[in-house]
Amino acid sequence: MTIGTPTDQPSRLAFGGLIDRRLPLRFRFDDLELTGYAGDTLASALIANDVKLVGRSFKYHRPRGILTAGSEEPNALVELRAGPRREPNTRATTIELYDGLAADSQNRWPSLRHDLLAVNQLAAPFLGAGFYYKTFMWPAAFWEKVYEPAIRRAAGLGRAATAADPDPYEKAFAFCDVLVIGGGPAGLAAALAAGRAGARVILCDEDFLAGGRLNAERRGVGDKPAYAWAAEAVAELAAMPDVTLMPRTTVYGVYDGGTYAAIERVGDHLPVPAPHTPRQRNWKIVAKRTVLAAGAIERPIVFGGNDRPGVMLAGAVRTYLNRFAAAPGRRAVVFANNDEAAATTADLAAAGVVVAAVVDTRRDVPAATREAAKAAGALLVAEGRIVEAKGGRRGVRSALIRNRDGRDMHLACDLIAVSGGWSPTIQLTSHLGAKPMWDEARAAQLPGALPPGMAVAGAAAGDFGLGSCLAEGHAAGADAAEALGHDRSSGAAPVADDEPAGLAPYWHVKDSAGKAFVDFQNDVSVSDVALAVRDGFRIAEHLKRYTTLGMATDQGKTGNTAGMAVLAEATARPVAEVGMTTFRPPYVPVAIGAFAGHHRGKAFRPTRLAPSHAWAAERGAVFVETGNWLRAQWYPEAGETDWLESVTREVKGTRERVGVCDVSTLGKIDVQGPDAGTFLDRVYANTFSTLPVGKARYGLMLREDGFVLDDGTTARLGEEHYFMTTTTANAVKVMQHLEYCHQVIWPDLDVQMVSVTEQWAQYAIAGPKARAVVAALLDPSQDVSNEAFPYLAAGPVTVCGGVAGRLYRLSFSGELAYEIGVPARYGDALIRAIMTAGAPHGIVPYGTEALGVMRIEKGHPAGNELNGQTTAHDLGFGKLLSKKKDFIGRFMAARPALTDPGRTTLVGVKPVEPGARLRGGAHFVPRDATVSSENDQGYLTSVAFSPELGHWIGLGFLANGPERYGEVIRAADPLRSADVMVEVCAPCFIDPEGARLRV
Amino acid sequence: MSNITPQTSQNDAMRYSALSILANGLRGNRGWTPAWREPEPKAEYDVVVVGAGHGLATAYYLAKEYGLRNIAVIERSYLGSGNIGRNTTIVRSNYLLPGNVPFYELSMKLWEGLEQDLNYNAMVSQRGVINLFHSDPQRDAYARRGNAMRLHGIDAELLDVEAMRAMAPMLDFDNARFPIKGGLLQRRGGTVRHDAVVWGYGRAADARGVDIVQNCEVTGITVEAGRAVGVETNRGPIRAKKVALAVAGNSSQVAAMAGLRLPIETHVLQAFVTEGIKPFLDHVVTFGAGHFYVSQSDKGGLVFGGDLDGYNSYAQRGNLPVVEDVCEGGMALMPAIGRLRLLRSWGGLMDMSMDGSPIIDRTPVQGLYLNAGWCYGGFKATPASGLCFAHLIARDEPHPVATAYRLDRFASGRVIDEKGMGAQPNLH
Amino acid sequence: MRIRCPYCGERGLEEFTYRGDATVTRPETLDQTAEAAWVDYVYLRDNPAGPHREHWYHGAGCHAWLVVTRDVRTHEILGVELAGGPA
Amino acid sequence: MSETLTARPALAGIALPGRHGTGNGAPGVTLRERTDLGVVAVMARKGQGEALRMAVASAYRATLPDTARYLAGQTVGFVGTGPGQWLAVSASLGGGALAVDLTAKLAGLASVSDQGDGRAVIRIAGPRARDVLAKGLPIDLHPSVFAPGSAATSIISLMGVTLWQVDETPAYDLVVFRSLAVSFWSWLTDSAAEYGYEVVPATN
Ligand SMILES: Cc1cc2nc3c(=O)[nH]c(=O)nc-3n(C[C@H](O)[C@H](O)[C@H](O)COP(=O)(O)OP(=O)(O)OC[C@H]3O[C@@H](n4cnc5c(N)ncnc54)[C@H](O)[C@@H]3O)c2cc1C
Ligand SMILES: NC(=O)c1ccc[n+]([C@@H]2O[C@H](COP(=O)([O-])OP(=O)(O)OC[C@H]3O[C@@H](n4cnc5c(N)ncnc54)[C@H](O)[C@@H]3O)[C@@H](O)[C@H]2O)c1
Ligand SMILES: Cc1cc2nc3c(=O)[nH]c(=O)nc-3n(C[C@H](O)[C@H](O)[C@H](O)COP(=O)(O)O)c2cc1C
Ligand SMILES: [Zn+2]
Repeated sequence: MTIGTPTDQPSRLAFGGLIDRRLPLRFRFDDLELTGYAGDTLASALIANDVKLVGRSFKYHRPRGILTAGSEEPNALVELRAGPRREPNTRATTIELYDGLAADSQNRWPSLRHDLLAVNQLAAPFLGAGFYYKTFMWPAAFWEKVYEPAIRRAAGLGRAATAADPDPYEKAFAFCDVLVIGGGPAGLAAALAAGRAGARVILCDEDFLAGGRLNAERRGVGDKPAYAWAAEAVAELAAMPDVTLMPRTTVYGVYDGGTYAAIERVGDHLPVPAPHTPRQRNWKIVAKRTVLAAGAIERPIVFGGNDRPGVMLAGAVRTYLNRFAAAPGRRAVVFANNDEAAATTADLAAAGVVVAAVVDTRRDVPAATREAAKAAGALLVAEGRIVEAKGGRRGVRSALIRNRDGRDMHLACDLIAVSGGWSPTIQLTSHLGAKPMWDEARAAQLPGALPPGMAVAGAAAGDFGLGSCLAEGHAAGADAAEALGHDRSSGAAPVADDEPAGLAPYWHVKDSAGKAFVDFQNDVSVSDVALAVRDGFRIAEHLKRYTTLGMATDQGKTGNTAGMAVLAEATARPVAEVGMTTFRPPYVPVAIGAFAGHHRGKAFRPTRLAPSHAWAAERGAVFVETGNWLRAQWYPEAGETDWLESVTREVKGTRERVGVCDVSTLGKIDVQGPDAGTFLDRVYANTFSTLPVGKARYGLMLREDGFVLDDGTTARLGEEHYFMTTTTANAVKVMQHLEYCHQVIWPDLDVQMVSVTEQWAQYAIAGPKARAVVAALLDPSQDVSNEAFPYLAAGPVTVCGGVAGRLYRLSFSGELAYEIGVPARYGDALIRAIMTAGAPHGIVPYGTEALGVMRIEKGHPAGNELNGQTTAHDLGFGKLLSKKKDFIGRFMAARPALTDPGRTTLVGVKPVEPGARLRGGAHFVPRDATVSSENDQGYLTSVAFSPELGHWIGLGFLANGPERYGEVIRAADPLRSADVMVEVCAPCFIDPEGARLRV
Repeated sequence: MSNITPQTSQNDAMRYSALSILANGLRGNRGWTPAWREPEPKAEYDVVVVGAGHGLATAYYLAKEYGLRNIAVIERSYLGSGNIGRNTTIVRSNYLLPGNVPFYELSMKLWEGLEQDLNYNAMVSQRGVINLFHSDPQRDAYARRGNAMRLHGIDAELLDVEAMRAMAPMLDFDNARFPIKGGLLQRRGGTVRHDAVVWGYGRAADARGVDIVQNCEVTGITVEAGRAVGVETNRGPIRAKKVALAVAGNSSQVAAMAGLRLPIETHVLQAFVTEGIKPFLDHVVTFGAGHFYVSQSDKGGLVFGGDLDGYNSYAQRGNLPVVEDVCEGGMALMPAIGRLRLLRSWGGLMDMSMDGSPIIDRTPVQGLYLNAGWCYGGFKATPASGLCFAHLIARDEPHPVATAYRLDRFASGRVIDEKGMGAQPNLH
Repeated sequence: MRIRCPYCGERGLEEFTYRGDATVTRPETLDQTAEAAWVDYVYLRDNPAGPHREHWYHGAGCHAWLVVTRDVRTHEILGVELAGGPA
Repeated sequence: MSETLTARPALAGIALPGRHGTGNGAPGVTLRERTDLGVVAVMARKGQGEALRMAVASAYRATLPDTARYLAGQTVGFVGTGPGQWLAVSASLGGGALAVDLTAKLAGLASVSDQGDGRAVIRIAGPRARDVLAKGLPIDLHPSVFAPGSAATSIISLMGVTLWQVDETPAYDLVVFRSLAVSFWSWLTDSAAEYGYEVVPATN
């Protein structure tokens, strides 16, 4: 093969590879306009175009090239796309090329080639591990103002977008018998075996092309080229009805109960996602069995200048040559401690790349390597090492090689293909907490205890031969299917030879010249490890944190093993004893948008719409979020400019004539059964079993610790039927609490309960004209006179021509008031009917603000007062606590601390200056005392402008409150510089006798 | 504590400074010595502090402020392996209730002088902590809190939505399900580099003669005649005149060794970091309509977290529902982070107390002291917790700012329940 | 985490709400002598590091309160029953 | 007032009939609001399980399922929603009629509570119905585990749902809370758009 026929892709091989030369794709990298082919990644296309410098490192801004061909890439990170779609830190090695792709280099200024911060390299001796912990302490104020901003600007790699991500994301669930993670030889064999046995199989591979190393090596399976066998296996799997192939899908996390998280890149290979499809889909896969066949990640040998562009992992070199038909160099040196050297040399030579030398760290270089070197015309350096990769910004220009006698030779080259062996991809085996185990023979961490249901096969299990990967994968797939009750009729395992995989551990070249990097992205060098050890950071986890080894976007996939080995050496311990830092999800970084899925923007949380919503929207109501509900806050009328104006009008209209408010959002619970009364007696502090049918009563619920949980009115609709209401905010909590009380504490009670919040559209009709309006709505011959239907009456009615509804004579506003309920489907019609019936009486609709004003005027506690910190005593409800029966919270509520008269209790306040405005959250301080914590005697919870009184009023909690009516105190509000002198009074401001309710 | 002044570490040779870095750098960085020793545990100490989080600060102040000399900190794993090394680094004193406010403010003040005190750059970054509110009642609740702070002489500002927009333009002001209406800002709040706090206290305590014993697990508490006289460990017994527990997440387990039952459950809290990016967010921001809070680390990652997983756990890892919930909050707050990638997630064991507030107290066993129940908020407390616990141990009476953190408050009902959730630890 | 609800079958964590220790029982007496028992019930927990009997609510499913036995070190579920016993 | 109130479907003005989403050929699913169904919660009284079962059998020729299943009767079907709890559903007894009927026939044996207005029912049918639901429903709908008659109560996109499979099309009836119907619809149509969907006018 020859390099470089198409002039625009000088390093593209003329033949071969799994790219489609008929489909050229244009793309841009910085200021270079380039062409690649379908089937390329950005990395392979850059290689084909001879682009070597692709990024800058984190700390020293050193020039970096492409190291790998997979998601483990630490160096070749780019900003992909632009504007709100800009994706920083995207690995060029995983970006599927598409027409029009645009990528920019990052972490450099002003340009990739001329990066001024590269001067950091000069200061490297002073910027070693943990240097910032030792300095920048003086003067103290300089940290935020000077040092920190400088450090932050220099660090941080790419730039995030600044506008909302325009692409959609989805979440999805999947279930299977056998989940196969990885579609290399082991995974394909596993999926085939399980699928043929009839199991439901999901096969995920993060690559867009299944096959793993089969696509990267010139090998065979059976009588076919390996890549062709892979394609056939995929075709066979695709034809099985219960097998799901998920390409472009990385399994990134293992969670409890056989739950696997996987990210599918649905539209990332397109300029923008197709219409109606997400950019990415975040899968939760529940699997009965799992076969982890994630392969292995090659690791470099650490030597001087090993981070220069042009130093590439040998396996990646073969991937670029064989799969992408792109030559990463013209003149190569191969450097390895294992048998990979042979195939790498042979593949390079076959592609027309000159192999200047094969440097093998081992004393006994096996025949295969010798022969490959010989065939390639390469110098073989046994027991040799590369002491330094020399070169410049644009990459390696030569290798300084030292042989076993210490003699140096300088060989020109633009590519160093390096292999330090392989680390099985075992991250997922550790996500539930198991520690990996060091295997001396393979010089690698192998899986320790496995997550329940998981088996590991192929290179991930430390079996590096192709033949055994296939066999093991097949067996794992068949075993999994069999364990789930399928018969083992999986056919024969595919066969192939095991390639030689001999290795002698060799981690770093001790006599390296120049900086030798262990962690490329975070610029952690061997000398940093040494310094950390000197500073006392000898435990693996300490080394990691002190040097940031393995903390970069690649999480140490290529560097960690060598890092641990270097640490072991520096502390004279075996690698096994040093151990390994903890693997944590996600296996590859995952877009935050994908975790959010549909739940963003307005869909962040579902919105609950009240029955009158459409009508209120038509009227131009202003809505407010109350929990997940959207409620009308007020209904502005033409000419009104200020919310207070609208609200005041609504309150006045209600108090003077009549108003209507949608109160359907209150929690409503049907409590039924022979023991319903007994049950309510136990969950409410006051008594309900004595409530007559056709009546309602205010009820107070405590938590078992004696503090107030919730309040509401409960009506008795029948001997065995109560209708409970809760506050809007606590509806779900109360339902859960009741079910707990019933099922756990008193299972012997014959009581049933169900939420009917949604069933009933309920409107409060309040004001002196309320009766007339209600009477007009009810079908004839239903008497709503005060005598027939007095305050707190409750019962069924028929409304507007036969609709079965309910009527309650309840009042939150303090006026003559009713709540009328109809089945929710009639809610829209009923509000319109109420408006029509009320028109002659001047009815006004009122929203939550006016509702709030009126309840404050009446001194009714609501959310701000029922804040979970208050007791019945604080609210003035001490009398409600029944002494005759046990109820939830009774015992603990009686503790002295909860009834201490010194506690703050509910009071009303009004400003001494009638024009003064009150603000919630002010604290009460005695009139002439200094505003300080020693004098803090309580706080203002709720405030309102009372149209009837013509001034602001407030509710609050004040120490010894009831004894202090008439006293003037300060509502101190230093936060808003708005102290107000207020007079303490009873919390009920209007009609304290309740005369209006009872008319 | 007013008399905390910068103090030269005993080990002057190893004083850290720009100069020492320069000098060492020129000499090939060969002159550095370990930040702390690795001593074998002695047979007996005056005080054995168990747990190397708050325990390190406790030992440091015992030595520095209370003049004790014969102290060990016993840690079952590596220094900083507990929550002190896995939290989201937020420090603030924007508390509401009188039991808490002065304590956390003392801590804030100690942070402000910490680096000079310890001669260690812990990157105390007072970049401002903002709690967003999204409704009028929430605004009132924050106003109540802000005023409580101001009454205690603590800085607090109530920002309206325009001020918020100016400070943090990347937040969603235009298409939010729960619109941002403003925020409570404490400018002195911010972040402190978690690991540096461990190492700084460790180094400074060591310099004052404290023995720091790593990889040493306490397996029993020796009680003789109703008095704690030492601990059993996997490296043998250690006698002690006083035993002090600061073993967050394991408090129930270790206290049970002395027959005690605590008002505590152990829960998991997860945290997350994204890939590094250029400066994006200058403050610490807490979303008020969901569980999400975030800051940007000096390395560039957005460090964020949210709610507890919600079930008892000693597994130090969590599950997906919370990851999703937190990221939903993140997207709701900052829709530009959709394409930023979550790099790593982890968990810590939260010592969740029944009212969400800590315990620093003597126990019914004489000579046994307890520091526990820090929930998800004890990192910011590290200096004050150490100081107050040291005070309690040395003087046998509570430090004046920590008098509310008593064990008997649960029985009496004088709970310190900032959230009003009652005796339900996973809701605090 | 997946909990096998006796009624609904195996379901994911997102359907459940946690409450806590299921071994505590509500004292039957309101007598002042029972104070310690009440404090125990409301506030004190064994908080074991191992198998834990605990209450979960299948709020997004059948609304049953469950007693789940779970190893809190590994999250392995050892057993699930309806708290109220068979209906 | 004597003019009767007109019922408003939960998705009035929201579910717009027609072909939406990807493509214009045969839709991946069809969606339809079912406004014809009576839906009533039935909860057994303590110790009355057997008697209730018999009463249901004689009144409705229906069997009360012990598990989460939908079992059709002559005019009324029952869906198991929890221990001792069912939703009775009926296409012929709409409005409040079903609740009235059940209350009368099951007196003393069960507590009955109308839910017909509290819920919106949506029928999803078509070859991609499973794929659409997989985007939110954490339940395995593979035909080997979930078949016609299978039912479940679960959560979709943070919203509670009870569903059962109607036939092998496959078609499913989804019962959601009325106040959430619009949010649910937004999730549903977002999820279905990829496969193309057709909204069929509400049945009544
Ligand atoms: C994800 C996360 C985010 C957080 N975010 C914040 C935040 O932003 N701000 C904030 O203020 N707080 C935060 N916190 C809380 C804070 O980290 C903790 O409250 C605080 O660190 C607790 O300190 P500690 O010393 O009590 O515990 P730890 O630091 O956990 O120390 C306890 C030590 O005791 C050791 N130990 C336990 N048992 C034994 C034994 N038997 N023998 C010997 N040693 C033992 C442990 O190994 C551990 O090292 C967060 C916590 C987490 C997990
Ligand atoms: N000679 C040697 O020393 C040596 C060493 C290692 C590997 N190999 C060769 O490599 C091959 C190993 O086969 P294999 O099947 O074990 O591995 P493989 O590397 O061929 O395939 C692994 C596949 O898993 C995918 N993957 C990894 N993590 C994933 C995740 N979390 N989610 C989804 N997909 C993921 C990868 O994209 C890849 O396609 C064999 O051909 C073997 O001969 C040889
Ligand atoms: C404030 C903070 C920032 C972190 N930043 C990173 C980071 O940039 N990269 C990384 O890999 N981990 C980061 N981590 C997570 C740690 O790697 C580690 O997961 C965490 O300290 C818990 O320890 P463990 O995972 O070893 O149990 C960070 C942790 C914290 C507390
Ligand atoms: Zn269930």
